Formats: sequence, C-alpha cells, structure tokens
Amino acid sequence: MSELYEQLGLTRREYEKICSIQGREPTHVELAVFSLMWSEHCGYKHSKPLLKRFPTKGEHVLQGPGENAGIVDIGGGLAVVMKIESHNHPSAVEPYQGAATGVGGIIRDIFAMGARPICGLDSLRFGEIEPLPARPARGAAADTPPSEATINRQRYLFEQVVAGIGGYGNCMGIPTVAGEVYFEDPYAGNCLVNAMTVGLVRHDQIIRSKAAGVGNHVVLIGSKTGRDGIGGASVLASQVFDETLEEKRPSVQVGDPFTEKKLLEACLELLRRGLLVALQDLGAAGITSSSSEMAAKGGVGIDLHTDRVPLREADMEPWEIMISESQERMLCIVAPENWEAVKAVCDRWDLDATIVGKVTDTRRLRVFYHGEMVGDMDAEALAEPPTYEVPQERPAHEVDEPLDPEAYPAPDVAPGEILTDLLGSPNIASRRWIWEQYDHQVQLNTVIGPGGDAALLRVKRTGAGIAVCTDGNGRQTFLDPYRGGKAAVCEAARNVSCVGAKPIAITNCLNFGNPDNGPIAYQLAHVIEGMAQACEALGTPVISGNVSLYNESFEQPIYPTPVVGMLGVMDDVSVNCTVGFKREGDLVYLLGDAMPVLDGSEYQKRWFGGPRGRPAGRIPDVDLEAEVALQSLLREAIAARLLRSAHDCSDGGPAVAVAESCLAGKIGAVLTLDEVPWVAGSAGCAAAAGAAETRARAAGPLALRPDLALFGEAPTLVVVSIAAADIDAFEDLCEAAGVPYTRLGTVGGADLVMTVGGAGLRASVAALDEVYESALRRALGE
Amino acid sequence: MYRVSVYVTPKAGVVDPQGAVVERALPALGHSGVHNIRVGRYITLEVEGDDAGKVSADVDDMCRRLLANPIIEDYRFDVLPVGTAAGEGT
Amino acid sequence: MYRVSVYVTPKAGVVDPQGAVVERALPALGHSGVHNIRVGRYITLEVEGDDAGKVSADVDDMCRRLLANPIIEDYRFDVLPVGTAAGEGT
Amino acid sequence: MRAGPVRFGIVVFPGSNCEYDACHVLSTFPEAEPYYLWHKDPDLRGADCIILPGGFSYGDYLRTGAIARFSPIMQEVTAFAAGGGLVLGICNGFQTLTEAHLLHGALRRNRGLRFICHPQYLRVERTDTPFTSRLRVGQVIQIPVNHNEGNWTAGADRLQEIEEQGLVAFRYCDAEGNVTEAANPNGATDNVAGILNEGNNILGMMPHPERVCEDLTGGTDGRAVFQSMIDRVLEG
Ligand SMILES: Nc1ncnc2c1ncn2[C@@H]1O[C@H](COP(=O)(O)OP(=O)(O)O)[C@@H](O)[C@H]1O
Ligand SMILES: [Mg+2]
Repeated sequence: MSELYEQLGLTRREYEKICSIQGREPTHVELAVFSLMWSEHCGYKHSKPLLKRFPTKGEHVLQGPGENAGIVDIGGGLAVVMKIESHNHPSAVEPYQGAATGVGGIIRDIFAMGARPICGLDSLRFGEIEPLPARPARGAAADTPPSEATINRQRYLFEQVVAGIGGYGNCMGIPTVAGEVYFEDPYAGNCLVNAMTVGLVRHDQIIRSKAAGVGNHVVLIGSKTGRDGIGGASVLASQVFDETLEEKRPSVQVGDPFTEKKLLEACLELLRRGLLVALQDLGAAGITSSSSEMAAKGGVGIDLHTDRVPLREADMEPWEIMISESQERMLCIVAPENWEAVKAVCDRWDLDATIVGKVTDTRRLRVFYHGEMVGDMDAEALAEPPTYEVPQERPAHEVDEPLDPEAYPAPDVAPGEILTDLLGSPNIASRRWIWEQYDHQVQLNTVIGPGGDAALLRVKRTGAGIAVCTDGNGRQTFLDPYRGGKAAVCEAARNVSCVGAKPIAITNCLNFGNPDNGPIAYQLAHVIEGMAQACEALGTPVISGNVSLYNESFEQPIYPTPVVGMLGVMDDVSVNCTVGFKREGDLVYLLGDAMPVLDGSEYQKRWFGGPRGRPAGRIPDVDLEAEVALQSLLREAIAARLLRSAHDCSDGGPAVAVAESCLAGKIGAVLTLDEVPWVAGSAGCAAAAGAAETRARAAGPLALRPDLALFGEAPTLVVVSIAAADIDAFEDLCEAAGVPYTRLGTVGGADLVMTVGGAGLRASVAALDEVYESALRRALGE
Repeated sequence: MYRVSVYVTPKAGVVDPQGAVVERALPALGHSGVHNIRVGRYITLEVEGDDAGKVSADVDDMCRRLLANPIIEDYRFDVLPVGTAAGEGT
Repeated sequence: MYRVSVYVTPKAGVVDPQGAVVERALPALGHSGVHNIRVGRYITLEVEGDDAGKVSADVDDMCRRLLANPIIEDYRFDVLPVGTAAGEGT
Repeated sequence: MRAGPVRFGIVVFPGSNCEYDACHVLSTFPEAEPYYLWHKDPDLRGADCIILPGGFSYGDYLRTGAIARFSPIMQEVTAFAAGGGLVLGICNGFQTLTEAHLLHGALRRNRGLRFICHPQYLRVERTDTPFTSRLRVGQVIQIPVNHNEGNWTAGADRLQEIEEQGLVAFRYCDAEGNVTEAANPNGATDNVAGILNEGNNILGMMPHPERVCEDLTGGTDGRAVFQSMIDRVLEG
C-alpha cells in the first residue's frame, strides 16, 4: 500500500493524514476515494487559498463559488446561472471526444442548478497551425520553427475540438454563441479547451446540491457506469490488475449528447414538479465526489450500495464504480413518497433511474458492496484536503521596463502590408470557419451571434438582454501576470459594454502549469490579484470558476492563461450596438487615449517574435478608473441610441479594430490618427509614481511612431461611429463622462484609408475581406 | 490491384451510444432478444500495386492515421487481389 | 445464440460524401493509387435463438427496415452460432 | 372560410430541439394554436397541421430520422397525411419523412463532412402548394440552414420523375437566384432544399423557416411558409 499512495499522487504526509483520519490503514476503496478527492483536480489544493482573494459577493449574486455553478439575479424573477470549465488534458488525448465531453460536463453543471442552458461559449488555445512568416527576429534568434509534424498535429486538434464542441452543443439544442481561439507555440504540447455554459432559471426553480432528509433515497439517473476515464486512478488499475490489464484498462470517455438531452429534459421536468430535494451532476471522480459533496454540504451522511449501480461492464469492482467518470449521469436526493413519480418521469424519457443509496445522519460516506461495508469515510474530511502555499518566485523572463522602440525599428514595408498580414493572422482572422459549425441560433434568442465583441441574447419573457463573452490573452499574462489578469477582466467587460450591456458578474478558468514551481505559483497569485482588482473596480464579482493546473508538455509550460467569462445585462435587448460601420457619412471616433505599445502585441509577435512568435517587454497597466468611465459612457451612449457601431481595440491595435468595423459593415472609411492625444500608460512611465503623473500627457499628438499608433496595443480604447447629426449630443456625453475622444474621420467608400504621422494606408475593403475570411482555411491547408 | 475491406469497431469498454440507441429501438420493431449491438464502419477501397505485403502495410497506415481513431476504435482489414471473388469481405 | 455481422454499403451509383473526402485526403498522407473508397457501416450484434434460419430472417427484417436505408444503401450479413471462432466477421 | 384557430401539432421526439422554437414562432401568428405531441402519443389531438421539428431525434445515431420514424405517432402522421393533412418536416423532420418514405430520396452527410449553420438563399420553385402560396415563383428568400446531413439525393428513386412532377419546392441559390454549384451548401442533388410529395400536402425542407420569423433575431422570410399553411386551413 505504501507505494500505491504515491502512485495515486498522494504525498507521504497526506497518506499519514488519511491514516490518522481513518484511525487505521485505509481500505482499497477508501484510498481510491481519498486520492481522487484530494487530487488537485477535485480538491484545489494549490489554488483554494489564493481563490479567497476574489470578490464573490454583490447585490445580484444569489450563489457564489462553491456550487455546481454560480447564479446572479437579472430581474423579473429570473436568474442567470453560469460556469466555465476546462477539459484540456482529455482533449489533448482525443480532441473530438475530449471537447465534446467537456461541453457535456459544463452543461450538466448548469442544469444541476435547475436552469435551462441557453447558450455555450468556447475558449480554445492551440500551437501554431501554420509557420510564422520568416522575418528577422529580435532577441529570439536562436529559435527554430515548430516542426511540420507539430503544426499538423495542431491543425488536427483544432479541427477535431471544434467538431466536438459543435457535435455536442448542436445535438443538445444549445447555441454556441461566442468564444475565442489563439494559436501560440507554448500550447502545442498542451492545448486548452475551456467550455462555458449559461443558463436561465426562475428563482423558485433553483435547486442546490445539499443533501437533506435522513432516510431519503439517493438516486442515480442516466447512463450506465463503465470504466470510463478512471482518471487519476488509472495507476491503481494497473497496480491491482496486472494480469488482465488490457480488459480492465480505463477507457476514453465518449460523449452521448442524446442521453444528456434526455437527462436535461427529465431533470427540468422533475424540478418543475418539485420532486427533488437536491441535484448534482457527476463530473470528475464520479459518484465519489458528488455523493461526498452532497453529504458534506448537507451535514448528513450517505450510504451507497455500489452493487446497485447499473453497469455497462459486468465485472467492475466497488472502487471502480466509485470513481468511474462515465458521462451523462446525475445524482439526486428523493423523498421516498416521490420515488414512484420520479421513476415514471425517467421511464417516459427512456432513462435509467436507480436507487443506489440513502441519506443518513452519520455525516459519513459509507460504501457497501453486496451488503458488506467496503469503505467508511468522514464526508467533510473528503471535501477538505490539505492545502499548499508554494513559495513564489518571480519568473526570470519578467522585466520592469517596456520595450525600447528604438531597438524595434518599423519594418521597411508599407503599413498596408502589415495590416494585411495581421488580418490574415490565425489569431485575428475571421472565426466564421469555426462558428458556422456551431448551431448559434437554436432557441431563437440570439440577437447578436458569434463574430461580435460579445454575443447578445434576448430574454423572451422580459425583453431584457444578456450579453456574454470570454477573454484571456496568454501572451500578455506571460509578460505580466498581474496586469494580464486585470486586462482579461477589463477586456471582457469592455466587450460586453460594447454591445450595450452592463457587466455584472464573471466566471473564470485559470489554466496554468505546474503549481509546485515557484514561478507558476507566482503567476497564479498575481493573475488572481489583478483579476480581483479589476472585478472590484468594475463591480463584477466572481460567481464560479475552475482551475486547471499542470498544463505543461515536455518542452514548456503553457502561457499562464486566465479565461474570463463575462455576463452583462441590459433592460431592453433591442437597444444594442454591433461592430460594423453602418452608413456613409457617419463619423468615426476613438474613445480613450491610452498609447498603443509594441509589447505583447500581435504585431510584435508576427514581425519581431521570430519563428516561435515570442512576446517581449511589459504590457501597459489598465487604468481602472478610465476603464470604468469609458464603459459607462459606452452603455449610456448606446442606451441613448447615439452609437451606430462600437468595437474595442484589442489584437492588432486601432488599425485592425477599424478594419474589422469596415469588414463587418462592408463599407470603407477615411480616417486619421493624427489628432489622438495619446497618453502613455503606466508602462510608459514605470518609474513615475502617483496616478496623476501616470495619466499625465507624456507625448503630444504625432509623438507616436506611425506603426505603433496603427498596430500597437493598449487597453481601454474603443472605436465607435455616430450619425453626423448626433455630434453635439455625443461629444457632450463624452465631456460629461470625462472620457477622451477623438474624431478620426468618416465612414464611406469602398476603401479603408488611414493616415498617421505622414504615413498611411489605403486598402480596398473587398481585398481585406478576402484575406480576413480565407485565413483560417488557408492556415488549415484547405 | 487489391480490393480492401476495413472493419472499424468501437473498442471494448468504450461507450457506443449508437449501438445503445439501436438496441433500445429494436423491440418496437418486433425484435427482442438482440444484445450487444455495436455500430462501427465498413470501408471498402481499391489499392493499386502488386505486392500484398506492401498494400497491407499501406492500409494499416491509412487505418491508423485516417480511417480509424485508434484511441477509441479497433480496426482490422482484408486485402484481396482483384479478380478473386471468394471471401470478398466475408 | 448467434453472432451477427451486418455490412451496410452505399449503393453503387450513389455518391458517397465520406468516401470522397477520404479519397481526397489520402495523397496528403503519402498514399496514392487508392480508388473507389466507400464508407459504410459495420454492425455487430448477438441474437438469442437456436434456429439460424429464423435469425437470418429476423436480421434481414432489421436491415431492411432500420439498419440500412434501401434507397441509398445495400446490406448483407453473416450469422454465426456463438462458440465458432472461425470466420467471425470476416 | 373556416373559423377557429388553426391547430399545429408539433411532434416531440427524444432529441428534438427545435420544437420550442416552432411553438414560440407559431404563437406569434394570431390564427395559430401550437401544441406539442409526444412521440408515444396515440393520436394527433385534432391537428390541422403537423410539424416535425428540427433537432437530433435519437441523437441522429445510425442515420438521421431512422429511429424516429418508428415512433408510434408516425403511424398517425402517416394516416393523417394520407387523408390530405398538411405535414411540414423541417431539417430533422425532413430527414424523418424521407426515412418513413413519405417523401422521396434520402439525406446524406454534407459534402464537406462538416456541420453547417449559416444564412442561405433559396429560390422558390412552386407557389401552388399549401406551404408556399404566399411566395412568388422565382422569388429569392433567405432562410438559414443548420445541419450535418442535408445532402439530398434521389437515391435509387428516379430523379427525373421527381423533377418532371415538379416536386421540388425550394432550391439553394445565390443572392440573385442563380442555382449554382457554389451556392449549394451541402452537395444536394439539383440543389434541392425542399421537396413535396405527389399530393402536395407534405413538405420537407432542410432550411429552418422558424428561425426567420422575427426581425430581432434575424429576419422574417420564414413567416410566409407558416402563413401559407394557415391560409390553406382557413380557406379549407
Ligand atoms: N477560478 C475559480 N474562481 C472561482 N470559483 C472557482 C474557481 N475554480 C473553482 N471554483 C469553484 O470551486 C467549486 C469546485 O469547482 P469544480 O471542481 O470545477 O466543480 P464541479 O465539481 O462542479 O465540476 C465550484 O463551485 C467552482 O465554481
Ligand atoms: Mg458539478
């Protein structure tokens, strides 16, 4: 046994603790159960102390972290339920099924709260799917390009993951309405697949996972149990069953969205009819984690009879049954008098429903097999693994100073060429290839679908709007985790504000490398600090989330990648705003004056980052005050119907933002950036102390190098357009809000014309469209 | 030239939702007593060449990389010189 | 009990989109000279009973009505008493 | 002219997922009264029209629509159609109708082997039917497609006869109404997007008219289909 615990990922001290909790050596079942419940995945050993930093309360919050998903009130007796979750490792092994079962898992978390899922989002990261253009690198000369095999593998992963997400979501009748994807070298050995689901529930239909009522039945509904994905315990399997390894090997999870759709409908029907005391999905560690959590939350015990669990493979041992991760199963607590009715509903939906245990007053999870007790554990102890605080160490690559532009002279090409290059970058190009594989319309709530800054859904009953998006830029976070974490929250909120909604809460997925390493521990802590500060400033508490650690391949850890899922609401969904320029003669403005920089930008990556596209420098810090002011202004202006379009400047800088508004509107514009009174962010004056100085005008108009003004990146910049007749009203609003604004020019014509500092570009919108729309296909070799 | 038949099946132990649904549907069609339905793929192809060994090696490569997903599926195949009617596929 | 293997194939003359895509993908994997790829289904099942004739008739009915679509697909099947290892499937 | 609401029975199979949409949209027509029919129901409860909605009945496993077709309610639908009742199959409903041999042909995987969800132009081929009377011949309408298996083929059925009898109701086309290969999203033979039975009382179509019945969510071109059905029932 003493070797087994190590192979199960437990330390000697943890094992001793288990022995002392049990008062003896644990049984086989107990060791399997403890090892999983105390794993990083279920137990959050490294992240729990850090997550406490997140603000989790707010006037709208009905349920913060700690449940299957978080809940916020949106008025009218309705609430939104949401959560995001990673399925990175399964997707790296089997991308279609890994992604599909990731979607299936997060959907179950949503209807486990009683909500009907109304949309899904997906946030993806892969390695490069095409070689980066060969250009002289700065500071990364030693790099070799990724191999052809690596690139082909990334294409395969990407195509299969997209197909898997669509395959599951489409079948469920849940529209996938937004998401994001980045292709960066450090994800080549460890792709990220984060799936988010948003649900809608009436307050009086909300259910939780807290078990109650001694004597109540514990009922398992859904698929039969097999040896699926017996994750951390696969070692256990090999240990115990050497001779028959082949047959007993845990198998890769395969999604069955059809069964999940029936499960969804059946659970919602059971809840509508008030037949359940508590409900919980089976996710990681299967019946083990769901039953022990239900018991711990309710301060009760649960007796489980593993021999009653319907099996797909006849000869499963109790410990295998306890930790199987077979998909499409739910656990619920049912009062005996309701059992017949529950059974009838499940029969009607052709679903197995089986009484597998009962609620007791023991506060213990007791496991039985044909009447014999094979495990007996304190439910709370299972839910409370030891936690760790790893000494943090600042990563060696971090620098205090931004890049010196002198060392990165503008390439000797016309700006138009850079624009074309950026629009054709897999990180910027149109995502149509992806979202046309997703049903993004079913349920008929999609007012703004994929392709905008945020998706916007209507609430049929109230006419309100729900805006959602995900954001997280690993490159930026790598350069500065604190600023990157902050920027991720701000960008997500900005996107939601750009459609006219008020950000009210976030969910998040923290994707990091091995937390036992000091630099990773540092990044984790600093990202959380940055996110927390942004959440506080924006009034968006964290209501749920997920942490995925150990995302490393042999060569390197991934970029530290927080993914923020933002929720915004608006009273009248019909008063919204989209990305595209609308009409000839409309006036284009830039809101905000933060100076775009090379550091961490897509421009830097592609033109100076070498064959691996390495980021360099230090990203600017978000000025939270300016951010809040800008976002309020956006919402006010949209509500007053003053904006014809709004689009935030992110990857590719102001020029790409403007180009995207042209592309979305199929119309050109004639603009100049010469009048923008750029202000250096704090990155530009790292030495400067005090907010006043930071905001001080460090450079007058024209001081910025043209290529940086066009393609540099900075937070808190938004391109909007208005009707010419609204000039005064709009500018008054900006003045009142204290938001810097600059008129850039006019919408119209077939070309995008931009000038800055004597340089400039002219490109036909049709030609840009061709590049933008074909880039992903081209990168995939289609 | 060779005529090749490839049989791709879900690996033992891997969930086969299709098989499960078909199994559930059969009683309504009046067929009871049917179990263990697994739905896989049956792929036929013709391969140029005159070296059965090389064709087998090629087909094996195709199966591994394209026709089957070895992580969740098993495969096997027959290679028959064209012209031989006997045993085709079965 | 009998073990049954059903082979469903796209009818001759009906375009097979899956086969076409596979055929186009193969050269990039270094496989040339492969033609006429048709992707069908391979279904295995176990049927209770001790009368091979009746089992065959039953399976034929399942195929006609459910397992294959006669408008675009052909089918054939083998029925083997369980216990016979030889020829299973092929 | 008949009085009273037009009753639309919307069949729910396990795995259907556009039944709520059909119901929601029909409730925006003052003359319509939508309600759900469960696949195990023994009767149609006085339906004037039947809708087989989109979705993934039985997960689309084996073949789309292959299992749904054996649901008890399909016997009722078949009898209803034989008596001239109006049946509209949308997407998965279309697939089910072909599997049930109530419409010609079969629907295979899309040519590109990918799921597709996008706006699609259709050319109206027939207007002398209960489903298209509100449209003009040659009119171009925009209705989204959303499917993985929409690649219609006449199969062993005779394509020529189908065309000669004019059973094609809609074809995929470009914005100008040209029926071209480039405008064909899935490889369907003759760009067929929707077909009728010989009695003109059953229509199957891959595009989703219920998705374009409100301006807020993408357009109103789909309303003509439902309005035509309502007209027909009311005019008797
Ligand atoms: N990054 C995070 N931010 C906020 N809450 C988190 C975060 N990570 C995990 N949580 C919360 O911790 C709990 C356990 O998460 P998880 O194990 O992913 O849930 P489940 O068991 O439902 O899959 C959930 O309530 C989740 O919302
Ligand atoms: Mg859960």
